[in-house]
Amino acid sequence: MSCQLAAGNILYENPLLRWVYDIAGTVAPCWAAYLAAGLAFMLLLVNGVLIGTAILTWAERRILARFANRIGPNRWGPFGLLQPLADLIKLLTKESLTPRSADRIVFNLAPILMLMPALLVVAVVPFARNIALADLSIGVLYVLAISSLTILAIFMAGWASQNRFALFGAARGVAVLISYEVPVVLSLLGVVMLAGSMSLNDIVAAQAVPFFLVQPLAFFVFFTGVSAELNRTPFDVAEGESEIVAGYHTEYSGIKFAIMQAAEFGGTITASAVIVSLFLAGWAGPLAGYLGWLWFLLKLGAVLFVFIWVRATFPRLRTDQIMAFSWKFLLSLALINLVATALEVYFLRGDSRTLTTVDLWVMAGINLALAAVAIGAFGRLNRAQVQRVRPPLPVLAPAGAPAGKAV
Amino acid sequence: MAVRALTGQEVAQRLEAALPDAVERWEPEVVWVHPGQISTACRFLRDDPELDFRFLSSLSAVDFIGHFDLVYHLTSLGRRHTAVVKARLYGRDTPSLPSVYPVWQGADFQEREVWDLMGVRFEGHPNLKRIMLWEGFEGHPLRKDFL
Amino acid sequence: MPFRTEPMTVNIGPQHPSTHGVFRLRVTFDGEVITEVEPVFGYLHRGTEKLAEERNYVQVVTLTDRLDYVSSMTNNQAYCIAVEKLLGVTPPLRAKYLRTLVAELQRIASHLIGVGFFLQELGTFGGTPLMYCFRSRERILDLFEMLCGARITVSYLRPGGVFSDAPADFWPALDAFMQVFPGELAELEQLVLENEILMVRTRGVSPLPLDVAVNCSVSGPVLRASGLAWDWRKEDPYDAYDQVRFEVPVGTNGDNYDRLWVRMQEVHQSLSIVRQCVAQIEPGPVRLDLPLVLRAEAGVEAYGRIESPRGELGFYLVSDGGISPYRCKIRSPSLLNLTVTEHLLVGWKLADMIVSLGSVDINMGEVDR
Amino acid sequence: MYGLQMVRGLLVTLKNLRRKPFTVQYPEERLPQHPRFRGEEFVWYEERCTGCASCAKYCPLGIIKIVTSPSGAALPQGEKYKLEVFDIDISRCMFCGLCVEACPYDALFMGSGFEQSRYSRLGLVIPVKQLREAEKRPSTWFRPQLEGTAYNPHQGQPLDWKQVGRESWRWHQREKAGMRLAPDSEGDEKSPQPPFAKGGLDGSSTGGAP
Repeated sequence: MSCQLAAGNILYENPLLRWVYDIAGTVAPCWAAYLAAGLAFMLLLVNGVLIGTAILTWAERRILARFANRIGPNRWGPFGLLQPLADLIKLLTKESLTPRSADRIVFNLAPILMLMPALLVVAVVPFARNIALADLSIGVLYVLAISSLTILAIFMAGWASQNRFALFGAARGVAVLISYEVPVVLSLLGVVMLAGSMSLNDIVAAQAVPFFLVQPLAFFVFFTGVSAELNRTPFDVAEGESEIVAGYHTEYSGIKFAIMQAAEFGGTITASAVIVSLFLAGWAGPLAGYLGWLWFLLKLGAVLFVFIWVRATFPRLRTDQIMAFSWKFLLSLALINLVATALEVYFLRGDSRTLTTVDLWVMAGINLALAAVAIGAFGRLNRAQVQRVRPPLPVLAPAGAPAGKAV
Repeated sequence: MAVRALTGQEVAQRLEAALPDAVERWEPEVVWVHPGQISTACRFLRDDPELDFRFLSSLSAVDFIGHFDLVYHLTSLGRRHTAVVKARLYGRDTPSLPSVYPVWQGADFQEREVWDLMGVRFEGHPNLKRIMLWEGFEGHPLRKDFL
Repeated sequence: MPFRTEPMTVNIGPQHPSTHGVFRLRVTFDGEVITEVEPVFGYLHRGTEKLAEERNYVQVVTLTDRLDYVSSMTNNQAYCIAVEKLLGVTPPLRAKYLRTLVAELQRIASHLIGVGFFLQELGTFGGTPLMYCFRSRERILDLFEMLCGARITVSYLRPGGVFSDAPADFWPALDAFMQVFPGELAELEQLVLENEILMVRTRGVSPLPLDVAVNCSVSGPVLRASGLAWDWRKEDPYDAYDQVRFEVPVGTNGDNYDRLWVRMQEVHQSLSIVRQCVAQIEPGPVRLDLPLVLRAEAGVEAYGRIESPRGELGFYLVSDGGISPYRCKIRSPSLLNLTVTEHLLVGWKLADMIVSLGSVDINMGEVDR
Repeated sequence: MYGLQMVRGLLVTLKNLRRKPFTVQYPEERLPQHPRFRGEEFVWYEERCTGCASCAKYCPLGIIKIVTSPSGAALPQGEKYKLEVFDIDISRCMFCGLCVEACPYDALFMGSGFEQSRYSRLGLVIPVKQLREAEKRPSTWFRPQLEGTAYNPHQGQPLDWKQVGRESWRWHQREKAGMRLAPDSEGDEKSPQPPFAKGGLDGSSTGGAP
């Protein structure tokens, strides 16, 4: 017995899934084979993200350490590669505490709810040509909707802990996340307009010119917004380890803490994957038919590196400054980008109803200039506060005497 | 330009002209002030344009068994001179004198410290409680009879 | 429509990542805005003043190491100057130069710690600037180990000089440090000093008016950041400070940025002083021939003060003719700089609170003594 | 402005990414120690020690315990007591080196170790037996005569008691002859510039550790 798939089906397009489907189809009914193929891919994805999380925790610590002139974890395994395993074992064997005054159900539910979005979003990300769990026609919307669920988890964690630092963290986290949803959504509208579709697969396919060139403002806004939503430096006020101890996960320990950390790093990976798909042309590259996954991973690594680099360099902003940055600066940029893109698409597309590569390059030129002007103009708003204060004092050098007179 | 240490005589004469009954006596480097008058004397020392002691460097107490000496090291940042003012308190049970907190807020923690460790009360200090030790600690450790 | 919120009291500390030791602030928040603040300390109280009454004059030097444990040299210096005033002796010239030199190295090390933790509190995770600061500080501590066999609790100074002359290989090592350090300092400044995020976080935040600062007995870089060039090294030169030339950096607004800026500039000036000391130092004895167990006349008292990295550090010693001080009062700049906590913090946000506290650069070892 | 300084900051960190780490892996790699390093495992030369207890009296913490025999009997000055106990409780030691400074006969030296961690505090008391038997690598802290010979305890050979004194072996001859050592009359020609405090016993008899 062999089951046949329709040509438009995602399973048909995806060689990996079709392979599972074909094998399962020989022994089971078609619906079961369909289910098996889907589950197999889900298993792969979930574990892939979790293993990626483990690798990211190691890589982040190593790279942060090297930025700070340290060595980083290097005791277990070659280059300390087994460190995540050691961390995991340590956290698993620790007692999983629930504070007495905490709201038990909400407290224990929060970590699970937190990990969910990170794993769900990855379903629509195309890793290589035709390799994605689902090619939703509303992919971008799905990503935005699911990733905002994190707000709920953060607030649940902070509220249920009955700890004031956690409450601070939760309140800050919610404020920041809600503020940044707006510019992030608006910035993606330009991308959607260019691609003419909300499906991530179509968006990747539409990127004859990577969209970070065509949409520099949107890329800037989205990247910044995503770092804020992920609570990454310089927007990590919800954790703010120097101020509110550990923010919303102050009271978490043991496996619950591990899940929280996994959710955080997993979220970073997923968000980077989305950035790669939306702005860096996803798996596209030379020999994309065979090496698409490699290109995807390389771009993913590059985005993650930038995240880590920024984290190693910048101090944290204050909550109100973060909100002001979102509402006064990023929102304006996103709106400018939206209007400009709409006009450009309208005029450049002409009668053919499609955008050619030349059109994209023209738009890239216009938008880069626009980005420079816009950032410059809005950057002036903060000028008074960031001006150089005064020149350094003169330093007197001794007249010609060599240092280190041996006496 | 080096800071000059005012002699006790200079300070005492200036102080006596304004507050006749404040000064007890003076030594080459020290002015002794009646403990009851310390707050008014210090206010004068701070506000007088020629003395101008707006900066309280240090406030300490010394336990001489028979009496406590309160020592105020004053500095004038504008006129660049220093002076030492002292007040002698007799009695070990409840020695007390007016607080100079209203004059210099810098006396806040130092007076609390003297109360905590020496057991000298400062009348008029808004928040006179123990600073280094916990409330309920018995005795004042820097006294010579504390073991 | 007025939005009613409920005040919330939070204990920041005694165990908190950014309180510079065991220090507690009882803070009442309205939302994230501070409405009341009360510092509570004493967790590190070791009774140094009482202990000093039980030890002879040289033994107290080891106690002073442990006051402000990130600048032991200047603590030693303040104490030794007080004892020398008490005894009426003056150390030899070479000892004075050595003291000035190590005090300035210590000032650099201490300011690096202050700046590094200040940046850490601003939230540079991974501690990158902090590690850069520690990297440079490590070189200074190596020099201290070469000088006196210890890195933190140095006990290098003695009443009447320093315990021993610098070893022969100290001078080339110091020279190597002076070659390397300016580059590292420039790198640090490039990383932080004009960073836009740092500026919006610190400029205009928690300004300290000069009159409040003076009235609250604030001293050191915090006072200078508020706009008064008051530096005991200039005003009452001790040791060899009358032989060297340097500028006193002064801030204008007394905000967090000014306090950071003043510290960074002081590091430059300290480097300059070290260079001048090395150029001027001459061979000679480094320690007076005093007996091991010192005695001052009965009834004598002395107040020795220096400009420590944190401000005016004074030792008020009273002698009763015995071998140990009858009373040893330590005027600690960290404690008195905390007097302005309320002026600094009320009306600012939780995040600013941590940063402002860091900009005052307290050291709990010195606050609690 | 405009985030340009932030870009400069990013370049600084990027530059440091390529640098060699400044930290070292402690048990495998070690930083060089300097000869004056004040460390654990005090070096004590019984041959030079008279049992005068200057070190015990001068210790700010009172952690040196000395029992001599006949304790109590007044010996002529300069005579050597027989030592029964010479224990150093390094669990409370703060390595200030004042005991070394106080020793008039150059019998006690700081050590150069720092790895004496133990599971119990009792294990941190160095008994006289261990002091006698330990390998003697004295620190040059407050011992200018060792510094004059450029001795490095971390590389050089363990030193014999005859090699470490300010007067070298001649002191031993005088000690044998029952003569008291004059504090700094002789043997100082080898020591370099800095004068050090007189190692007189005059004051320390009244100096007490609490």
